Amino acid sequence: MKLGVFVNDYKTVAETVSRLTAEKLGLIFIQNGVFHAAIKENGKSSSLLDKSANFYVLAEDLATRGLSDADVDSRVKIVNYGDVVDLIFNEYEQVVWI
Amino acid sequence: MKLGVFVNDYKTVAETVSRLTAEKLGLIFIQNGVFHAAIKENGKSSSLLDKSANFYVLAEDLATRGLSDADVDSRVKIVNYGDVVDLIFNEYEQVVWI
Amino acid sequence: MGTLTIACFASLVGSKSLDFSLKLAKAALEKGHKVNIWLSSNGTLMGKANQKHLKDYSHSEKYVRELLEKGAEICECEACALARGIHKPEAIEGIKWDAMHWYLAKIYNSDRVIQIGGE
Amino acid sequence: MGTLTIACFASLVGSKSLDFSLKLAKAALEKGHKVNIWLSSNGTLMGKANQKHLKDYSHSEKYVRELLEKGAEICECEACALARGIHKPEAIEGIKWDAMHWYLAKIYNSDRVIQIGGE
Amino acid sequence: MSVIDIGVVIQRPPYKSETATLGFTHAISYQVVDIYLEDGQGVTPKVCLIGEGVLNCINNHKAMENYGVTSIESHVKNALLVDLDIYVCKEDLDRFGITEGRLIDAEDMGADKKLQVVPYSEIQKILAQTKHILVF
Amino acid sequence: MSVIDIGVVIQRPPYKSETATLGFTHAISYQVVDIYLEDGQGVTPKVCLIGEGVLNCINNHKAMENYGVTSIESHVKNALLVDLDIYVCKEDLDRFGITEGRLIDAEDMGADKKLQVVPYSEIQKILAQTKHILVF
Repeated sequence: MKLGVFVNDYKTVAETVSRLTAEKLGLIFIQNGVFHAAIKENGKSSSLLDKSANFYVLAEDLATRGLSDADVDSRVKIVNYGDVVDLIFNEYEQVVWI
Repeated sequence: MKLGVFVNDYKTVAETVSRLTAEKLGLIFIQNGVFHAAIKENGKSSSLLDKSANFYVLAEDLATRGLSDADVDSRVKIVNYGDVVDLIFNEYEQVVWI
Repeated sequence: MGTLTIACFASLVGSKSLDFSLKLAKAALEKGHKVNIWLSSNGTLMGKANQKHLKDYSHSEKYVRELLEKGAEICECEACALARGIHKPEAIEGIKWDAMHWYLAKIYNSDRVIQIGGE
Repeated sequence: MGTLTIACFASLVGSKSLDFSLKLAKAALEKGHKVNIWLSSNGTLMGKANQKHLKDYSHSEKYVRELLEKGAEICECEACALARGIHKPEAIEGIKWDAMHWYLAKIYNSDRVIQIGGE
Repeated sequence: MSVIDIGVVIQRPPYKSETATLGFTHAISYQVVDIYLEDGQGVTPKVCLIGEGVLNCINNHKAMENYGVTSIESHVKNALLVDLDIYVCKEDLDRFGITEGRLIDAEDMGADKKLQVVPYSEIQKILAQTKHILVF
Repeated sequence: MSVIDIGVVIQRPPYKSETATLGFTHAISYQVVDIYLEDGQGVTPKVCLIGEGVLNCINNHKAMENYGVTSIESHVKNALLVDLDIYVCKEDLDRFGITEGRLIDAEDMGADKKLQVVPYSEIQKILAQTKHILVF
């Protein structure tokens, strides 16, 4: 299973996403999901980044919220819409929005 | 402060509601908030019921979900819409929806 | 008897929050209270006449007309409605169109206010 | 090149999820993929023509017309639209009206599907 | 020319939003999808209830009486009547203390299928074998 | 003939929904409420950002560039320009690691007011003194 997951919110989605597993898993942080990539809560990165997965964050949704590349955890790759299309078609087979 | 709180969802609202305090606090469980009154998670009642507050649950929203009076925790009073109006006007001064 | 102002930001079809608002309004009117309703965000969909009543969906038009008859004042946010392509001539007759300060003024003159979010 | 079907259940005004759907659709079309869009729930508001573009609100009409020109197939759920008081003659020209099996059939013929929820 | 499986995951609780309802109605519509497909083609939804989604399957809903809308219980029964597989996460049922006796069934309507209570690991296996997954 | 305080609590994060935006615009509209009130009457919103709501006040939003909509940053600045008190929960800022240097201000536009970072207990006291509370 090659599963791409659009993580679109911050606090409300963590439980569902934390249960997911797949042979190949990709978390794409968009909308308020970008805070998982850019905010350390109580000094700790989001626990989602501890998953065995590839991580991506949408540049536009970072900038919209006043966040910059420097805020992004080093495990997360910054992508644009064109990159997202390529991820969907080339890297993952099933894609879900959570 | 006499604060009435409409708790309208289940898992997503617990953090916000747990922080609330008031001299007189009332939690009115409606919509999916009714699960706080009627479901024991891992055998334990909702932690919201441990707050120092008065608890109410809307009968219609219980019945809509297949829950009955027998499911409701003994600390929670079952009310109808008319009762809710009276609570708003007679028991609480500020009313919020969370 | 008091005055209750209810704001609702949720759409009727797709959410039971607007149903709740309407039922609460009706119960308050029946107890002799005065009721104002402010519709904002997707709540402005309620002002759209000619909703088709399908069994899978909540239906407001009849309910709203009943509240108006019982004396409720209902107002929807003009900007929110226009942004959704809802224009005044399409609205249910008797629903006012105004801006946020209408709501704030009603709050000033209310004994109780309950604002129902859209999420 | 592949086929991408995007379903969107969120309303444009009031949510950035439909903005996301439209931007993703555009990016996919520009890379030569075929795109289908299924609008359900409050997403059916997108089919309402004559949206006023206010600075505080997302605006879809122009964007949608551009996607249609680039060859995207867009269909909205007739029942969801009617329940909201949106009737076929009000819809943006070129948007299809159909039921859920249209979406399932597009899923059958798609390489990738992304369903974007309304909450 | 073949039939594909799709996953229909319902993770939202009932009624506050229409999300869960739309999950069931979208799944049920598989019955008429052949209108738009060729002979031998088809779509088979595998409905999976996880997390708060399992709260949809407590029986005895009074939604028509209280809200004038078709209950989710009716949608579940219809789904069973049209032979859909509906899997309910055992761990989540246990967590919320929902016993099997309280689950919706459609025996009275003559359905052969029942809700299938299975561990989360089983749901993961089922989803891994689908071509696409829709999350409600 | 008096002015009442109302609490405007913003607890949702920015942009995914319009909730936070509507909190600020509703508060700002206090400026023209006198159209519908009598002389001497008025409404003073006390804007309180708590929980994920504090994520709204990181500066340098690019919402107009990316989405063609007025940024929440502009709304915050406008709110400060019209002399609204905006209280931001210190514990939540600390929890999310947002330092004071990253907070929106409207000094460049000549505002006298700044965002006021205060403990949660202070926000509770402020809200207790309002007549009504609107939660966004």
